[in-house]
Amino acid sequence: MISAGIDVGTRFVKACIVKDGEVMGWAGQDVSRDIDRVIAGVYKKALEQAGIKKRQVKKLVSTGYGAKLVKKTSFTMSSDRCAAKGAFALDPTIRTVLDCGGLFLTVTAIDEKGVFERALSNDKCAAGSGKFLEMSAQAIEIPFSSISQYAELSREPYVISSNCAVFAESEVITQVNHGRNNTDIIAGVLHSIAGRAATLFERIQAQDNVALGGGLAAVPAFADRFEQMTERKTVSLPMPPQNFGAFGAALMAQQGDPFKEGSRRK
Amino acid sequence: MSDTLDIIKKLAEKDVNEYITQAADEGRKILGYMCSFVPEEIIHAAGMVPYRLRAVGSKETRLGDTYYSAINCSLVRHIFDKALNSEFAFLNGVVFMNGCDHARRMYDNWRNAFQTQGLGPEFLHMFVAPHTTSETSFQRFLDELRDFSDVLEKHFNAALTTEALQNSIAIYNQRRELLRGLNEMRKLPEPPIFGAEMLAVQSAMTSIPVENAVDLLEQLTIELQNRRIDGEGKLRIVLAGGAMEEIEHIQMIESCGAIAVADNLCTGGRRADVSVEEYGDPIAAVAKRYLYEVSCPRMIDEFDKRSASLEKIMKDYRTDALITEKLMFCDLWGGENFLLKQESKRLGFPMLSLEREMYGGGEGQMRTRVQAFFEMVRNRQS
Amino acid sequence: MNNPSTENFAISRAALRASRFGAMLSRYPRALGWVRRLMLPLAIQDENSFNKHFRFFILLAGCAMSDPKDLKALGILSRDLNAYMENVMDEASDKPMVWSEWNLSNEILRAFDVRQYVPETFAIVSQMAGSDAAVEMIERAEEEGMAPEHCSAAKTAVGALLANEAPKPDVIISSSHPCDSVASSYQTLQYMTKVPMFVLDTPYWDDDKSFKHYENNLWDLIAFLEKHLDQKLDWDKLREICANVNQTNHYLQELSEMSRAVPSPTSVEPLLLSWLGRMAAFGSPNGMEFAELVHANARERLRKKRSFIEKEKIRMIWYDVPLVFAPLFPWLEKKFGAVVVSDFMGRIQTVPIDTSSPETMVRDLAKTHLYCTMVRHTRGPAEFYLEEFKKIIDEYSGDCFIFMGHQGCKGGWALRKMFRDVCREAGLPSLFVSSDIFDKRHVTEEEVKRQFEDFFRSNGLA
Amino acid sequence: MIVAGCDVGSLTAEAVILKDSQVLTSKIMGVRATAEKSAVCVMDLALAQAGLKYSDIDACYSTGYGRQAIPFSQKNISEISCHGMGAYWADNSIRTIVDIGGQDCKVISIDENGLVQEFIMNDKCAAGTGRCLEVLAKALDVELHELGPLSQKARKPINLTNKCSIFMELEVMQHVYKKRKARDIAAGINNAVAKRVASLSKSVPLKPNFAITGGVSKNVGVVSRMEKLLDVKFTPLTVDPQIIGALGAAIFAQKENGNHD
Repeated sequence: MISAGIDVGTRFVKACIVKDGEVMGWAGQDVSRDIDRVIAGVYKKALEQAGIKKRQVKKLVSTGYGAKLVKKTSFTMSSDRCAAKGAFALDPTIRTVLDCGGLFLTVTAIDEKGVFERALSNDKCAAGSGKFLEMSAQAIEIPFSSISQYAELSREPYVISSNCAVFAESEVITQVNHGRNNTDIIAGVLHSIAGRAATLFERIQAQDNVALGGGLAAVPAFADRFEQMTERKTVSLPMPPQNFGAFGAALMAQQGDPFKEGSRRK
Repeated sequence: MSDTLDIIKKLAEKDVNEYITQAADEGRKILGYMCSFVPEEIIHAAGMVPYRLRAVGSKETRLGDTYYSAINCSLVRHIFDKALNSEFAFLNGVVFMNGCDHARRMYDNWRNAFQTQGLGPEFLHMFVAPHTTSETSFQRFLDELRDFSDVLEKHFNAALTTEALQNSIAIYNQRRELLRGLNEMRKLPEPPIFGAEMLAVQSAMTSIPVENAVDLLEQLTIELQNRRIDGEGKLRIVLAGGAMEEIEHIQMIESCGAIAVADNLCTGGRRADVSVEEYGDPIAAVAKRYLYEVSCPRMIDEFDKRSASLEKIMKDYRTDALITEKLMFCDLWGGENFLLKQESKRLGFPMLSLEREMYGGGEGQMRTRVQAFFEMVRNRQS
Repeated sequence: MNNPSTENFAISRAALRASRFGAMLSRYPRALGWVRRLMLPLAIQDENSFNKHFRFFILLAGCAMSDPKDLKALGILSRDLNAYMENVMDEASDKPMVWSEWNLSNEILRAFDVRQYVPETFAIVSQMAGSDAAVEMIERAEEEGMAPEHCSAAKTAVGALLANEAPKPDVIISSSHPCDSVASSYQTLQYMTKVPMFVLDTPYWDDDKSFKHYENNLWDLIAFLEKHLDQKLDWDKLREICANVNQTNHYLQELSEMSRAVPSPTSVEPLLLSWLGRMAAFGSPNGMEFAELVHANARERLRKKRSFIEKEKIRMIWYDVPLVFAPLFPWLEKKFGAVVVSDFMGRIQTVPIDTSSPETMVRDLAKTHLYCTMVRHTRGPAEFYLEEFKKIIDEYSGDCFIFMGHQGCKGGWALRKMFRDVCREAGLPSLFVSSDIFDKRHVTEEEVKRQFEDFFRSNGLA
Repeated sequence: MIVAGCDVGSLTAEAVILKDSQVLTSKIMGVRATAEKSAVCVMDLALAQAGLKYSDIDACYSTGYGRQAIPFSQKNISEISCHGMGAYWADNSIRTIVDIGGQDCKVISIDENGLVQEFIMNDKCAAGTGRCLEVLAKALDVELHELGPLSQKARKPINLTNKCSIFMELEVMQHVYKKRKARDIAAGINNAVAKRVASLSKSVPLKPNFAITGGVSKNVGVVSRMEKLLDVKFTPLTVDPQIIGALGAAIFAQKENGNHD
């Protein structure tokens, strides 16, 4: 059976086509004003990559912040659950998935059967999100793709603990004016975001093994710092971490009625 | 150059110091506490060393945040983070207080961490102080002090005699007298000490045994006799607010062209120089001092008194302006700021409110505000 | 800024008009029930200029209550509510005006010949006016320099004073519970009004000494009132009020216990309304009748094994109630069949008052005050919350726990981990939403709904 | 006498050179890696344009975020004082200045000599700043400078309720997704920012005449909304609002160093 998953996040739209649990194709793109076109475009690209026609897709499931924007879905599913599903399918030893997205950090605990146990999100504050990293990198003129290289050069990370992402940004600028290296600043920003992720991790009392998902997880320096802080190894999975959500959604679609699984009601 | 001042400044920069380690080595128990209403004399009379918990040295609140949320005060988050990092392992007990909602919940959280993670120490006590100054409250407070003494006696197997309490009161009064002496000197046109340094002194004094504090303060008093800060062209300001530990923050304020000559900070000089009466029933004397003299915004029926006392400070120390310092999410100082602002309009003194997170940076914005404020004060004066 | 309205009580008057209209409608409960049912699907949609009025109507017509009998009870309650508002606005009256804090149940005040105003409830009153007045008042207070971190109820109280929506007080009664926000905002209210204020000191523990201390405080309060109002407390009247309170509490307590049944014959709404009644109708004959009626209705449903909502699927236990998102309850009901079976705000747990002598009355009033909702939990150690919470989990067969955290409640947020631990041990899924009871600016309705939907989905509840 | 002022902000750096109370030249450029570099660079440009050398300048004062790091300045003055003085110099009837910059906004009340008497600066939240507008404009997918004209055409402005600018962005996106008209969203954004600044102004005595400076003053939507909310009219300034800070610094340099003529 061929199914598709579309993950409409706060920063990116991702689509994934799956056939009997195997990925056939996937695509991703920035969100923009014309979200419908972005979604359609991403979906089309994924289909092209998979080399199949739209009508061959039996079921489509959407997830993420804007899950409802996807038309003709079989059902929508929360992103924490999809990310967990995706990660577990790739590696059944996974018990915890930390999804580090554009604005939200979510950690999900699953049991040995891959059944969802519980999930937690960060406090309503953007200072611990991918958005904050993006804004800071912009402020000190580091391209997002080379954040890790810069961060590795830092000897003395400057840790920013401000609660407000925009104010934190002006703190970044102040530090630049004080002659602080941009390497130290970006390392500090990574440190503070990793700190927030680690707090969540602590809160859910995470079990091994751990997988990181989401756009932030694609920044190696972030993953390193997170590992250092929590003194745990994260498992690297054979798929770009941004894609877990869409992949998980596609798997959910294959499974059929999703609500039976893990239901607590008798 | 003052050697003692340097020693004291070093003490303020760290949480564990040789005096505390020495006291512990001599077998004295160290009891941590959280708030200015906790009577140090009673702890001392039970043969222990009261030690005020500070956030100093804390870089982040990662572990603290597993308990507290982002709308809780950064001071308690830092302190609890340190606790969870076993940085307060040298304590034999902690006394919490219903000072504010953030701080009093640490009693709950610490107990939880004790049960679930084995976070020491075992002795965790909630000390309750009333929010009003009525006779009824006084009687209740008196009772609470007696209960507190009993608890200490029982748990630590100590004998808390009237005589011991009188002695403790005497030595704490000695410390207060010395602080009073320093404060007198700060009234001079050329004070001997910067506000930032004075904050260090005051912070350090709550982190060492009182006997050492008295010794150090005596030396400091002598050394400061000949020390003068050129006050020429500098504004004299008074600081008011809740917990304040960041010496660099006050240095920043003073570097904008001012000397902080007085303060009403929770962890600074707030009524730190008001003595306990040395006659009559010592417990009642302690109760009087703590209930009526530690005027903090948590006391609901005392704003007029607080305002009058601030006005008196401003007059006695001939200050030009008031800066209030508030930590984010502090309801009590949020309200107090509002009231003081009204008072500043009524009485005509310039006032600036600063808000910050503990060790939270933001110096750039803060400096602009302070500098502009000082420029404004000068404009108004000329 | 917009010119402040010069007319006093503009919002309160609008609220009163609306409330009278609601009371009028509830005379035809059956018809109202039908209209409500037909209009509900519109009201649970997002707020826009078009359906704002629908939602307002639904709110007036009893929020999520659909049984005509319950709507009739609401009509009875609204009589006292209207009287309360009329009294507040009666500037010609020569009776002294007493402001008394939200959480203080006010039997003692009623035994004096006074008018009474509860500053924080302005937020609820303004909601009844069908406007965003609460947010306006909050903004007003913040512009004036009030701390944004204060509880939004406290900010509304100050805003109402600034906007000439509050009557001029002669005396103020406050206390040190439930939080710092109250302790701080009453200093502000007193400063702005410059009238004598009495503050009750709330004890931390639940022991004899604590109760005695609070009892002494009540005696002080009586002395204070007698002195400043130049009246004597009417003990006979107090006895009568206490007797009514006992009855009312008995009904409401049983009502909150009835939710243990599956399906639940009642929900949080009647209890919340009783809470509104606390300000206007506590110890009054109408208040008692209301309690009696909602109790009887629920018992009837219990007997017939009928549920309060149409199809009960999810049983929720709530921490705090988002009053600003009142249409959330009908939405949860319609979309997920979710019903609130227990919550910390509406739950009544108290002791009967022994009316045999003034001494016994004051002694037991002290206890009832300290057992009053919110006060019971917030003033002391975490156990005050958690022990009750564990009991609720054991008894109410809840499917999930919703911590609708409120920005003013720092003490509650500081206990989040422990709440979560309890949930985990009990295997109860929990959702923590950061919101505010009166301030829509904190989080949008859409966002809250999204979180609910995700949560129910993730946990296989929907 | 020749004096100069240099303003190194978070996004741009400006230099102004005055000769005998007349603006000789002014320069604006984007900031460089450090405040020092920005200052030197912009001053070099200004000097080159005026055909002067550093030694020709009798006094130079600095202001802005980077004010402490500027090597050639004799004194640094807060941007609040400088904005007050600069606006006053441009029009001496001005008594209240609303400055909405990139990272902060401030309302300044000045006396009849252009000196600050009272001021307020946002410290609770960054919503209500240029940066916030920038983020929201990006979410709406329009250029920052288009936001003003676009909002003027709005018929039913949306209501942005969120307090935090980052979450406001999500709110904007939601409206975009719901196919609300860009002009209505733009108006909603401008209104939200204007409202934030207006409520800030409440704590400062608002005395006429009023001026608005800073980058956001170029956004007609915010400005007209502010005028409505505060019930005031802003006096247009003859000087480029972006150089007001540097201008103010130069005037202070002149006042404090010139022979009192």
